[in-house]
Amino acid sequence: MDFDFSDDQQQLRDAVAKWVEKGYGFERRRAITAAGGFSREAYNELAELGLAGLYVSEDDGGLNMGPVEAMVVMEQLGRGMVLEPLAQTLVCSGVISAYGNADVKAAWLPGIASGEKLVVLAHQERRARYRSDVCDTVAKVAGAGWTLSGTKNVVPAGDQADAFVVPAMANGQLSLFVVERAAAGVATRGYLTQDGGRAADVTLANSPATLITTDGQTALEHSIDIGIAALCAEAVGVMDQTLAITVDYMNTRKQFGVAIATFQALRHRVADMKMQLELARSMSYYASLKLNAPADERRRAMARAKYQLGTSMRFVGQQAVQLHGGIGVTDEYIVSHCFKKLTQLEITWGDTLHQLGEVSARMQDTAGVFA
Amino acid sequence: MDFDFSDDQQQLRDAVAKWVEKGYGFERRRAITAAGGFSREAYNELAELGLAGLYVSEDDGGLNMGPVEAMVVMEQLGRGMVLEPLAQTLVCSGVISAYGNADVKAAWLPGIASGEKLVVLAHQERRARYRSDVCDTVAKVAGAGWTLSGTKNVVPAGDQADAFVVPAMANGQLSLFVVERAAAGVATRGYLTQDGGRAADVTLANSPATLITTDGQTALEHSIDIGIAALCAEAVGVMDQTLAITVDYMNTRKQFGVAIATFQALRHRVADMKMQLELARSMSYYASLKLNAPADERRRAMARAKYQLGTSMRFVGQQAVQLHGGIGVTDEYIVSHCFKKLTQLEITWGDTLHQLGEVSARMQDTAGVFA
Amino acid sequence: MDLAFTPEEQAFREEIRAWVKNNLPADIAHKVHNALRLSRDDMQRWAKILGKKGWLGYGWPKQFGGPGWNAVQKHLFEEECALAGAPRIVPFGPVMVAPVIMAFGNKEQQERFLPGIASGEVWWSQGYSEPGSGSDLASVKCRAERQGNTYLVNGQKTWTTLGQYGEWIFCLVRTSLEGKPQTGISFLLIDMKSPGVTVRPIKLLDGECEVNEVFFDNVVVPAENLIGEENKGWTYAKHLLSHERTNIADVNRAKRELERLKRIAKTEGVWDDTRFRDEIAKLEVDVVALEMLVLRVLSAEKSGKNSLDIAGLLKIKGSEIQQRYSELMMLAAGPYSLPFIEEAMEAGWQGDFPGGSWANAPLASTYFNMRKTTIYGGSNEVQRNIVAQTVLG
Amino acid sequence: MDLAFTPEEQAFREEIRAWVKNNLPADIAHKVHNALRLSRDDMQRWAKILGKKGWLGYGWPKQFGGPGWNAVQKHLFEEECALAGAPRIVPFGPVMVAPVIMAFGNKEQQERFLPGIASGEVWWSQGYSEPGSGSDLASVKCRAERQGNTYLVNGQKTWTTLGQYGEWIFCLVRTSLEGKPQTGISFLLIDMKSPGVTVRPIKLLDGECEVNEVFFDNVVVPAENLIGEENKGWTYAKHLLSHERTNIADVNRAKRELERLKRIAKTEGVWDDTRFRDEIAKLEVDVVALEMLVLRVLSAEKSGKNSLDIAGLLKIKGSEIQQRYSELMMLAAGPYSLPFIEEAMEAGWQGDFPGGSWANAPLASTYFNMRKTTIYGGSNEVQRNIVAQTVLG
Repeated sequence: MDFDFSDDQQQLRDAVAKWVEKGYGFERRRAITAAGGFSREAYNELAELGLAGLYVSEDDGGLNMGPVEAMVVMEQLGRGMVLEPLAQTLVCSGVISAYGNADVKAAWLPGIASGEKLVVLAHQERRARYRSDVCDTVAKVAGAGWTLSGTKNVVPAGDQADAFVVPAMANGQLSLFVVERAAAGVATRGYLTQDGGRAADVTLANSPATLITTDGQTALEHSIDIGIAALCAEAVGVMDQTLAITVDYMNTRKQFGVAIATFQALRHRVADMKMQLELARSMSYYASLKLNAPADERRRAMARAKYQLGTSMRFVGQQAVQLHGGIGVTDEYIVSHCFKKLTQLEITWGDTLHQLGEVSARMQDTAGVFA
Repeated sequence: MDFDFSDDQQQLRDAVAKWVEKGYGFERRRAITAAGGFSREAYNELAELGLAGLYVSEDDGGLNMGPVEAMVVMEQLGRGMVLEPLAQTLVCSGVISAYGNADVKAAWLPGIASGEKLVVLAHQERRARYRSDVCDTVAKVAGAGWTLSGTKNVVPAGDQADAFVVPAMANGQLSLFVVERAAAGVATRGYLTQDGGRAADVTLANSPATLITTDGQTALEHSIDIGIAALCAEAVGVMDQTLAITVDYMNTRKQFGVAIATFQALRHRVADMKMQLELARSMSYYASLKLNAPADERRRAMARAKYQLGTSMRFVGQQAVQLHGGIGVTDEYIVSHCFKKLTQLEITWGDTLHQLGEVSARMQDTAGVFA
Repeated sequence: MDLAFTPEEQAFREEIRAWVKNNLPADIAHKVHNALRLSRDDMQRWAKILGKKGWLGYGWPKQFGGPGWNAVQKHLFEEECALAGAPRIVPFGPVMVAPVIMAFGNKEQQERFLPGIASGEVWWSQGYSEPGSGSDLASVKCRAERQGNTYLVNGQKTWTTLGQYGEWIFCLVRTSLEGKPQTGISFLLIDMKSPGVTVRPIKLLDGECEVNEVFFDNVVVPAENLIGEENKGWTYAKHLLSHERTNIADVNRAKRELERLKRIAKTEGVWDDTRFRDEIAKLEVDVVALEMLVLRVLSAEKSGKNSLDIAGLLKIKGSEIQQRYSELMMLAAGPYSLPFIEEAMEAGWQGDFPGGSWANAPLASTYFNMRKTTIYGGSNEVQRNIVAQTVLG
Repeated sequence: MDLAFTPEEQAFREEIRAWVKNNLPADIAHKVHNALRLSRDDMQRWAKILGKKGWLGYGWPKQFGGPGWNAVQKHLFEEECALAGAPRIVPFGPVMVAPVIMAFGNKEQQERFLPGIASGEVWWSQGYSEPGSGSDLASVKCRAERQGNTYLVNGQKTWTTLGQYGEWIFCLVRTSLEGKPQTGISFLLIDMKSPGVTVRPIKLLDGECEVNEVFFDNVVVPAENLIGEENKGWTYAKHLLSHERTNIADVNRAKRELERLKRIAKTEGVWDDTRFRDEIAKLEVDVVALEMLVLRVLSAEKSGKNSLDIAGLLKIKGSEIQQRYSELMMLAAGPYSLPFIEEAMEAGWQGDFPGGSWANAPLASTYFNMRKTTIYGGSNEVQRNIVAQTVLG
């Protein structure tokens, strides 16, 4: 039991932190949103740091790192509220590494690691809400391969990505495929998202696809769990930054002749924000450290972690705005962007009520970090 | 739309308030608890004020008053945390008046109104929790009458009452009966309750019973709703008193050289208590004013009211203790008794989660005070 | 004690309901029912319809051309308008400045300004807040120097709601630096077309421009535009703020939005989900409890017997409810609330919103926007200070 | 970074587990697992068993006869004891006064007092709080006047937990009225059998007597019982309070009680009720999050690298969790938590509790009792002050 970071991990953190601080300021972020919510240039800079290959083996040109390193990276990206979806890269490289055959790996992992290929998960369907086992997209055998037909919504950077990991029903069984954006029958319609990033609806009409695995339910749940662990770390970064901004503001802003940081009712609110942040950070550690556990244990842990993170994010985001007062609801000042980011993160991969249901369904007689 | 009290209602309130203040002080209450949690003498004093006949027609010796008068009375009894279960008298006289035939009314209502007969509802069964439609007590035809067999738990003043209103299954249908405590086969085992009052388990073994109605489900739900409306008013009285005691204490008690009423975090807590009290008072009005509405509308209103009251009681009770600090958890000081009373009231007639379920099940497209 | 409205009140309600049904433009109601963007024209169109009927100043006494309604009648009018999907009346003219002009303005001012307010012709704005003033309203810095028959105004106001449409603005200005901050404030009416007035919209977190900064650079204002006495403006402003206004709770809108939440929950498939439905049920109880609280205040106002000093509670609970229903609407749509497609918030947009339900387009934006409700109009923290003061002393 | 305990730590845990299993009396564990009343004998029996093994002072360094465990080992010991149903170690001797005697007592005092503490023979009490002192500990009034080789003690202590069983008491006493309140306080050990010491139990809201008032009426205390220097007692007391004690979170007990809550929920038929079950699920997340917070602190203590100044958070969250599980247990039983039958809280009671489940007998009492947890040990309001100070300055 040891929560200290290794020297390598600290170096990784420092490298990412430096890029965020020097390379991804509020103004650049604002410009990226104004230009559509995604910058391939910024994504390539992440790839140049090696981050796109974090979960890719060294043979395929990656760093072959684990969930703790991913956590370290995502927390720093959270601090900068980076719009480019590195978490999606972790999810897709993770799932291809774990479930793809040699051909699929060879076809995709080197390109992902280099940043040349951006691959994202396209799983959201209208009828599913947050359920991973509801899928109306259909896969049909076509010669030696497959074709897919269906619609996926709110796919991160969906009209910018090079390919999608797509769940579809093949012979009645949920399976996972790769579909290239340039493939026949693929249409995308992109839009901004509430956090200033980008997503798209992706329509597939008999689009050629490569099978990753027919054990799609297992693989999709695993994908989502990789996403949740990454999101937890990202959220801690956002919250850490949000609290720091709020503390600065409270020590500067005066009302009735004194800094608002002197009002006890507001001080207690800050204590509660700190509580939520530290509980969240604890559960982010927990999520990353459980990501390689057996599926049942992993699923239970991710649901618990996301429940805590969702609770924390909502409280920290709302209170940060409230403590800022009027300026907290302006577009000009950064805290409203923190709040919107936290809101979107809470909804991503299933909101807090959904996670509560997952926790409830998975309760056992005993409970604890190790049970 | 008018929430002013009539002169008669104000006189009634003043009479009860006077009795509580002069006749039912903290020391007398404590002595009653020490002696078992129920005083027939005190109950008779309530009857002398006419209160036992509040819902009884004038022909039967009662006051023939309505829910608003009951509310006025119960609120004052709440202020004194009176242990004797007048609410039970309201419930039983109300249900006998509404559903009993002339013989049943003549047999019981005059005695209830005079105080000579204390009749309480014996409905709680082990398998039922808060459901009114689960009943294992069985009624059998015996000559011209009926006999009942079964066990009822936590019956208020169950070993002190003269008779019980008892739900039982008669030919597969929930029906309501009167059973005298002195009847054959009736056994009681009494005990204190958490609020310092008294209850008992009541066992019936082929005990002779008089039928009130075979439409027992309707009558039992109505009984419970009479009880809820009375309880809401009682709870407002307790909370009003609890807040006043807390405010007094905060303006007296010093820490770090100043009255604790000066600390902003505690002041905001008091503001929140006031909020809960006023929401509760509003919903107590609502409950009493809806008690004579059609059954569906009445049931929906009572669930809403009890949900609000439960929420308010828990918050006010817990915070009153917290704001008192150490002295708040002693038996000696009154506030802990307020807290225990509020706790018991929250559980009585179904706790807050249960009421939430009732509200949820009864939601319609539109909602409001009149819908 | 009686919960039901009197037959007269009920008849009054029916009359309002019928009139609103016949006179509220359907396109406007559609926007309100779906939180779509309202234009200046939408708002003013409805104001003029009300003005023509004599109901824009629905709280005005008869002597100034108002209907002379009591508190209950005003409430019923507000409720029928809200439930039918009417836009909220922009309050700065008829609800805020008009009562001050009636109470403290002279006859000339009353004759000059009230007709344009009553008809909905003239758009008024409010100039109270300044940068840094926040909850500390008396810290007014915007300067008005008397120079003969005029005032020379220099300074800045901010958070001026819908100020981009404003034609006139009523301002608290500093006319004296002596004494306590409150004593040197005056109440001045300023024509926003005057040279030196600049309005800069502030973009809010939902992307909309609802509030503005208003700059005054050597703006010359005729002294006849001063309301009441110089340096007494604080008194007039307080008079305005202290009006017992149950409408602050906005419970009628909450009832309408609760209905909308249920519609959205059904469309999104969470109406039958125990967990989500419970959250709606809790909100339903909140709304009913708030409505009872409002009715209690109205009854007290009507009878004059038991005044209830609980405006702070109405503001706190009302704003929390607004935030909550907007939050639940967004959560009902879940991932389908995440697309931010500005044009989809215009009525009649022909695009296909992700997932197919254009009703989801404004949900997140509304949720974001509603964070303001616990901040403005005296933050909820200030309201709790006030409530605590009444309870604890 | 690694979540798993090391093989050595795991082996240590197994050793503790096996020993506790073999040595914890079953009758005591039964009481603890069901919140039945523990007698003085129960508590002391277990203390002596631990003492014999050398583990009563489980936090002590080897030089004073302790096991010399690190933070993780101490945690594992606490966890295994808690999960097995051991009573909490009464902390006043081994956890509270002993470290002060070790750090600031002289050799004679160490030799005289520590053995009786380590063995569990001598029952110690704490004399800090006074009537009216509350969170303001430095306001000590209990007077100790030096008279030759003795102190004459007059005054009162209160909230003395289990003081009715106490043989010795360590007290903060006022030895000087000069300077700041903190500067005139001394740390004195007093034999409770001394003439003039009176203990009066305080009945609490659950009917139990857990705390006491202790009166000192011209009590003569040998000066050799003074720890360290006169007027330096505040420093010693602070040393004691500032010890990073993760045990304050009581997360191990929370895990045991969460299991019990689930058992009760099953018996009472609410385990399969979505609404009630959700409340348990929320608590489960709370417990896991608190455990992770505790483990983070332990890891920081073990490595000495990143000290975590979050004792306040542990206290706040831990106490809220204790209150919540006791609340949910009571609510699970619902109406069957309402009978107050004192004798049913004794193990082996032969009566028939209403509804048939004697396990329900102590539920409401425990809920009532747990209200203390957010008040004592520095109220949660004081803890929030402290946390805010670290964050905001």
